[in-house]
Amino acid sequence: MSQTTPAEVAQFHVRRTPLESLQHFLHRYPTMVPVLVLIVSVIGFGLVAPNFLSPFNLSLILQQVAVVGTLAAAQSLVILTAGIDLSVGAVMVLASVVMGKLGVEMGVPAPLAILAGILCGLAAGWVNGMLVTRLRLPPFITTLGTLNIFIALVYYLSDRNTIRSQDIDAAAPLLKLFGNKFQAGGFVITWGVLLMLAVFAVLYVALNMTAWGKRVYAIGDDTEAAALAGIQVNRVLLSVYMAAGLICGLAAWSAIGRVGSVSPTSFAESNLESITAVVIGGISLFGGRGSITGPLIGAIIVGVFNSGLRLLGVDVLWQLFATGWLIIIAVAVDQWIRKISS
Amino acid sequence: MSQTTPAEVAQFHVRRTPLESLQHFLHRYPTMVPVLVLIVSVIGFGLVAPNFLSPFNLSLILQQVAVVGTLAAAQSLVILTAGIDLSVGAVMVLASVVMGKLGVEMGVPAPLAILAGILCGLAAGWVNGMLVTRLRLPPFITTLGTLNIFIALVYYLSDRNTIRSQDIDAAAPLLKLFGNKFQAGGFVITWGVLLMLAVFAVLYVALNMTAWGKRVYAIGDDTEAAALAGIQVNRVLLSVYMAAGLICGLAAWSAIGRVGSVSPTSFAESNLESITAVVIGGISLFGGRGSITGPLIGAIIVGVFNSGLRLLGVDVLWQLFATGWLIIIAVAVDQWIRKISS
Amino acid sequence: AQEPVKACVITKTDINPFFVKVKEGAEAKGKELGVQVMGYAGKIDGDHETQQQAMESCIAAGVKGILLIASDPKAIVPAVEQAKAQGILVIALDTPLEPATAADATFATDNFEAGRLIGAWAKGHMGDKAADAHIAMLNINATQPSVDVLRNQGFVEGFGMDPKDKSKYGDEDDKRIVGQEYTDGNEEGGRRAMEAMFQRDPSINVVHTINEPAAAGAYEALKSFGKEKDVTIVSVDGGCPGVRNVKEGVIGATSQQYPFKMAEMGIEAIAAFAKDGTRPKATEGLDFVNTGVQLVTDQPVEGVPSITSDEGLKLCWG
Amino acid sequence: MSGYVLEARGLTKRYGRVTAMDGADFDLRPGEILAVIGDNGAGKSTLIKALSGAVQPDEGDLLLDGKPVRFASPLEARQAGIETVYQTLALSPALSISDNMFMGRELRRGDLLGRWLGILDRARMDRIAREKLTELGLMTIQNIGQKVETLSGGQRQGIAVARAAAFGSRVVILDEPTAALGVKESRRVLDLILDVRSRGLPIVLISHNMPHVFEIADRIHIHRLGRRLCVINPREHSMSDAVAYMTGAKMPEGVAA
Amino acid sequence: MSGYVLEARGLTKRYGRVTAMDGADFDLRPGEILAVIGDNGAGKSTLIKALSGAVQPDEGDLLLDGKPVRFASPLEARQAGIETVYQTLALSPALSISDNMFMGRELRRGDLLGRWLGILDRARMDRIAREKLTELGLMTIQNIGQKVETLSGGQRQGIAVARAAAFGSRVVILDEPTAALGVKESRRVLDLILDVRSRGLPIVLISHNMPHVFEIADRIHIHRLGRRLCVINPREHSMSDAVAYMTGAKMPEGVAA
Ligand SMILES: Nc1ncnc2c1ncn2[C@@H]1O[C@H](COP(=O)(O)OP(=O)(O)OP(=O)(O)O)[C@@H](O)[C@H]1O
Ligand SMILES: Nc1ncnc2c1ncn2[C@@H]1O[C@H](COP(=O)(O)OP(=O)(O)OP(=O)(O)O)[C@@H](O)[C@H]1O
Ligand SMILES: [Mg+2]
Ligand SMILES: [Mg+2]
Repeated sequence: MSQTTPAEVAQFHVRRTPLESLQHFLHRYPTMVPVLVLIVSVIGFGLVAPNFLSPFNLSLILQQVAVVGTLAAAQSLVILTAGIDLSVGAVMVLASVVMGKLGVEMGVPAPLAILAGILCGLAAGWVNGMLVTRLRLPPFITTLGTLNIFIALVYYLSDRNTIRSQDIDAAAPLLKLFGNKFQAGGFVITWGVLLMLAVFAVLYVALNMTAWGKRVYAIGDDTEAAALAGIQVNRVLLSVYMAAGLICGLAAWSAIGRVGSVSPTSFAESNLESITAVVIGGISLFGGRGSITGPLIGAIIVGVFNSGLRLLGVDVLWQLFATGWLIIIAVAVDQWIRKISS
Repeated sequence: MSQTTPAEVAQFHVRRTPLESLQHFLHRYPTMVPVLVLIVSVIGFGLVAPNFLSPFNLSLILQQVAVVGTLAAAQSLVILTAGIDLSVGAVMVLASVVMGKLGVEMGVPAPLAILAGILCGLAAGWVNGMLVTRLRLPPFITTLGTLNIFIALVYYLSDRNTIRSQDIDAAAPLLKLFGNKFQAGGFVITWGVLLMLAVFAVLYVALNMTAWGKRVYAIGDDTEAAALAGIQVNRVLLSVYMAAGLICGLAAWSAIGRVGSVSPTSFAESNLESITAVVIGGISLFGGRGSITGPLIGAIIVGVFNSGLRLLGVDVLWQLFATGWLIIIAVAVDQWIRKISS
Repeated sequence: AQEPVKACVITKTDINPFFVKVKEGAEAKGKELGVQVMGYAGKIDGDHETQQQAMESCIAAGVKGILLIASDPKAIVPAVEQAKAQGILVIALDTPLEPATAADATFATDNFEAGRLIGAWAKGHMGDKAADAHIAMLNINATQPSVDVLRNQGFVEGFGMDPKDKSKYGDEDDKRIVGQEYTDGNEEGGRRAMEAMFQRDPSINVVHTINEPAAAGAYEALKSFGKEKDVTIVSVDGGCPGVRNVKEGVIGATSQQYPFKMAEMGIEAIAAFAKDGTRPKATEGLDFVNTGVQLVTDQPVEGVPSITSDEGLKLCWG
Repeated sequence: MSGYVLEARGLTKRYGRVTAMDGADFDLRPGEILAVIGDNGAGKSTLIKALSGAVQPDEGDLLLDGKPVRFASPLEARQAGIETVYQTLALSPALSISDNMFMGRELRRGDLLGRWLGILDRARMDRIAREKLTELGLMTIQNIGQKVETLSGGQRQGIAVARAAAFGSRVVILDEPTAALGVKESRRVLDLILDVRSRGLPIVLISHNMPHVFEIADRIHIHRLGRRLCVINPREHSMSDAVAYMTGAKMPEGVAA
Repeated sequence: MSGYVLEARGLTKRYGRVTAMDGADFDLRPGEILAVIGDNGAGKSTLIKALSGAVQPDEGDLLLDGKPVRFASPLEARQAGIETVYQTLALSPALSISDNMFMGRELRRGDLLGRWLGILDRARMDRIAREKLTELGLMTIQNIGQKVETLSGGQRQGIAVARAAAFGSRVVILDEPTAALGVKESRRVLDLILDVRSRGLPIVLISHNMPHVFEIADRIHIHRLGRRLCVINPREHSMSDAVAYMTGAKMPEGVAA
């Protein structure tokens, strides 16, 4: 009744500066924010960093981003339900250690070893989900706890030993499947990159076109309302944590391909990196808001920054500095866009 | 009108198992939960770990806990406003590096150097607070960003060098003030322990007996309602982050006393440890609920576990494992107690 | 060919002074020889992924050679091979890769020897009392990197105990070893670990520490117990603060390593390689180029070669 | 057979020291409009939550068509055909109107995509949602894809009522459905309630609005101090009687039916 | 001097594509009860938020006692003596009743502890809070230290109204204060409003309850499509007139004052 002034009319009598026009455009298409940040940073680094725009380097960025990007997909699911999963990195390393232990050290056939690793990810997700839904522990605390537990298991199972690339090649080369590459016009794409894209594509369909997706958003938005509206909150939440665990299991397979070996010390920082990708991608930490395409772009943005700064030969100190500001600025831009509606 | 059945009456016609009685007791006095966990774990370790109950060991636990406990006080303030501060550890290290750099390397009089370090903590808190209130960035993201920035500054200022204990003794022994100890009937107490207790005492008064404290709770509880009720949310929030920064500055002074030197690499894990202490202490991560006495007890509980497990000679792996379960169980107990009211 | 020769130096972290000195040494030598040096580091100890990314960026930047202190000497091998396939000279510094032949050359401190030296010194220093020594082993962290294992096992052997499986510690059954603790290689961790050790056995009289910051922390703990006079601390590194601690009696003896030299040799090798393709050769009897290690102590022990702290101070870094 | 659609005996619910329900009885006849009135804090909302599965009573029994039931969640009550509009509405602000209407009972496409992958039939859901809202006449909304958070309080209430009316098959429960509504909208909701009754469905209506209650209720359940005080016939008692019973100023003569 | 206590001219507020206020005027005379009525979504709450500093209008002016003002926050409006009960109540659930009553204007102790350290005078705050609530007669609460989250919707409303009535010095604004209240409590709130007026304070009352509005309002501001349609005198127009204007079924003859 009060929407008698549609935007079309409003645009005639409200003068806008170009900046305001941009703000309104982005407000209407919020998923374009990370895309824009990505474009600006690629162009920026292209101008100043030598070799940055070479197909080789660009495909390298995608390869470098593949594992953390896949983890960011898992993290996004949990964050959409207003949770947070501090354990994604630990679950991934645990799953990859299981794959290596079984497939290389114990001589289990590779497909079985991989399956066991992925199931291990699923089981870890199940544990997180049960703690969150049955004991009603806040996800932050639950996963802070299981993070410690899963790392302990990694140490226990791996005996702190890396399984060497050559040994994997000899015993179970299938573990390195996602490290395989193919050429596409100067670009070198690994299967791990395709896995990441596939995971995001599946999540896109599941979140936007199925009842499950609607329920995930509804729970993140207002859990109590969702429960009163007849959604089985606990079941959906459990499925979300299990899906996240499953994706971590897939990421583990991809990580073996990426690193070439099974390394219990790799990806120690990947948990914070996945969160960074998600927030730069415009998904709200309060749940229920944001598109799943965002974290994919967010992960690539982080990759672009790291690569660009490295090519510029900037000291690690300033890389840290830049990452800090990137996080703050990306989210500040997001807030600035939302401003017109508050 | 409907409270026509006060608890006194209810207790006559409702039979309770001892467990239910305990649940009701703790529900009425929720601050007793961490105290109970503490008592149980002290008794438990006392039974199995040799020397655990010696005054020497008990005072050692307090000494070990003093720095993280002080940080937990800062963290609690922020968490009470429904925020989180991932940068407390980095701010503390930054402040201690400033103290050392000025007081030892540049020959500034010790009191001035210490003041500068504390002001540096305050300034870091101000930066966090401004980003949270002016740019309206979620605290998690803000402090994830500034965490990187502050660490970069630590690298920059310290040049990655430790300042030695002997050099401090020569140039500015005041920096090590909080490492001094005194005896009290077999117990050895450092000034750092007293500082921690003093910080908690001041916060107790400020949070429970002043308008500022009421406002902190109100904002954490429901920010929008607090704003509509006329609270200057931004001003209070800024003051909270600044107070947290100030406490980190004090913790920095205490840390120099504890470690004996100014070490840019120490306390890397102290941020997660402070959060662990806060949640074990029963402060809700959603803000507005919990008593400031909790995190003090929470920090001591973690210290008791670490000390007890070490005395038992358990592998670090199992210490991680135990810490994980401790977090989950402590918060699960908390939830179980709250259960009767939902 | 007007492009300057480019080289990368990749270290474990950017906070440990040892790694910083490697980088500075490389940069200084690079300036001298006209090699442009770019420095990278992992974010925390054990951060393999960032190192792998740095390797790739170095390839993308078209460098001639890479100096690498590997966080995970096994896991980095595929990335090293990728670089070698692009005609890049890869030199492992400080930590040999596994297998060591994966790198074109290795310039390293012999960490086992470093450990052995301080072990032998401690044994000699104690004399007869060595038979009933109470030894605390303060290591780095639960991931047990190879440097940590080598120094630990070297110490064990040097002290005349049986290290059993040399690829890990904690499997020794010599009663003189009270236990193993982790320090994270910093002062706070050193103090905490020492406090725990002391409670397990208040008669500890020898402390092996992974590095000098951990040693300084352990000393603080002992001082607070009033035991600093009764206990001998040994360590590895040879940084200037550590050597000064030797001079002042905080640390009994430390094995000094030479990051500057390591880095300079590395850059020299890359410059030579860029000029005419010559590759460096390993030290006789070792599968790596030993950059040397010397024991620094002011209480020399017969049969264990050492230099004084004053000499050490002239050679120290950081 | 008791002849009641929904029946409750001796429901009790305690919250720590507060007893929100204290042996409350309740019954609903087929096809009737039963109003529930009572003071603030009398426990009406708690009673309704117990009937609709949102709260599990500590004691007491629930009977649906004479058979004992137990609802562990709102979903179970809904599956039994009991549809509820809560005082808090239970809408998800960031989702669209149509998404909210079909929350928890989304329609899938009839083809393989729908059957195998669970792909939703958005077009059909949008169409039905628009029909239902237009039918209700409550809507001044052009865009069914609009987010609920952009609607006014009254508009939101309209969505919630429309949802319950559209999907209720056994009982429809409304907790103060007109509290936030304007005159015209309130009128439409009352008409809608009568409309639902004419379809043979019984309705439970909680309201503080006496004129509304006396206009449409067949029976009035008066709640006081956590339990049912009496049930009166609006044609035999005046509004002021009802208010006097509610507030305890007067005691009803007859015993509760 | 316009003779108005509070005046607004051409207030406009846009939310993205939605225009919630579209050149709204408003005025309030000293000592009067002004009712604001209008359809759901007409923009009443937005108007009230603009008057009380909770929303900053995009365009338009605000005058207090004839002088232009601008409220950047609810606090500034409160400091100017404008006290508001919002539809959402603005209470902090985890704090006690007394804490909520004094939120943002806590009383300090008179002694040194109070003056130097800002220590609160809890006893005095509790006493005053209890007085105010008893005065209001709304309270069935024994314990002033009870947390607000344990109160029923109606009880909470009572607290919010009592707070505004106790502290308002220039204008009291009430957004649907009786929506969630029972008959008895509604009656008390209406009495309270009359009581406040008798103290000389003007009141703005937003309500959908026509009988209440016609009973106590001195003038009725009718809001439609984001702006003031007209102001009518309840003694010169019938309820059905007012409803017809509100809904657009009929246009008022006279021009708005
Ligand atoms: N979750 C809860 N925790 C504690 N007490 C509660 C809770 N829910 C309700 N109560 C208490 O139970 C009593 C009944 O509340 P209820 O909401 O059922 O009343 P009501 O009759 O619906 O009131 P109103 O008309 O104001 O909505 C109140 O005193 C309230 O304080
Ligand atoms: N924060 C907001 N964002 C977007 N639209 C809003 C916002 N707040 C209000 N609106 C829109 O502004 C219009 C006016 O809303 P407002 O709440 O002022 O109406 P109202 O007259 O108070 O209605 P009711 O009687 O139902 O409370 C509505 O169409 C609403 O959808
Ligand atoms: Mg109610
Ligand atoms: Mg409104």
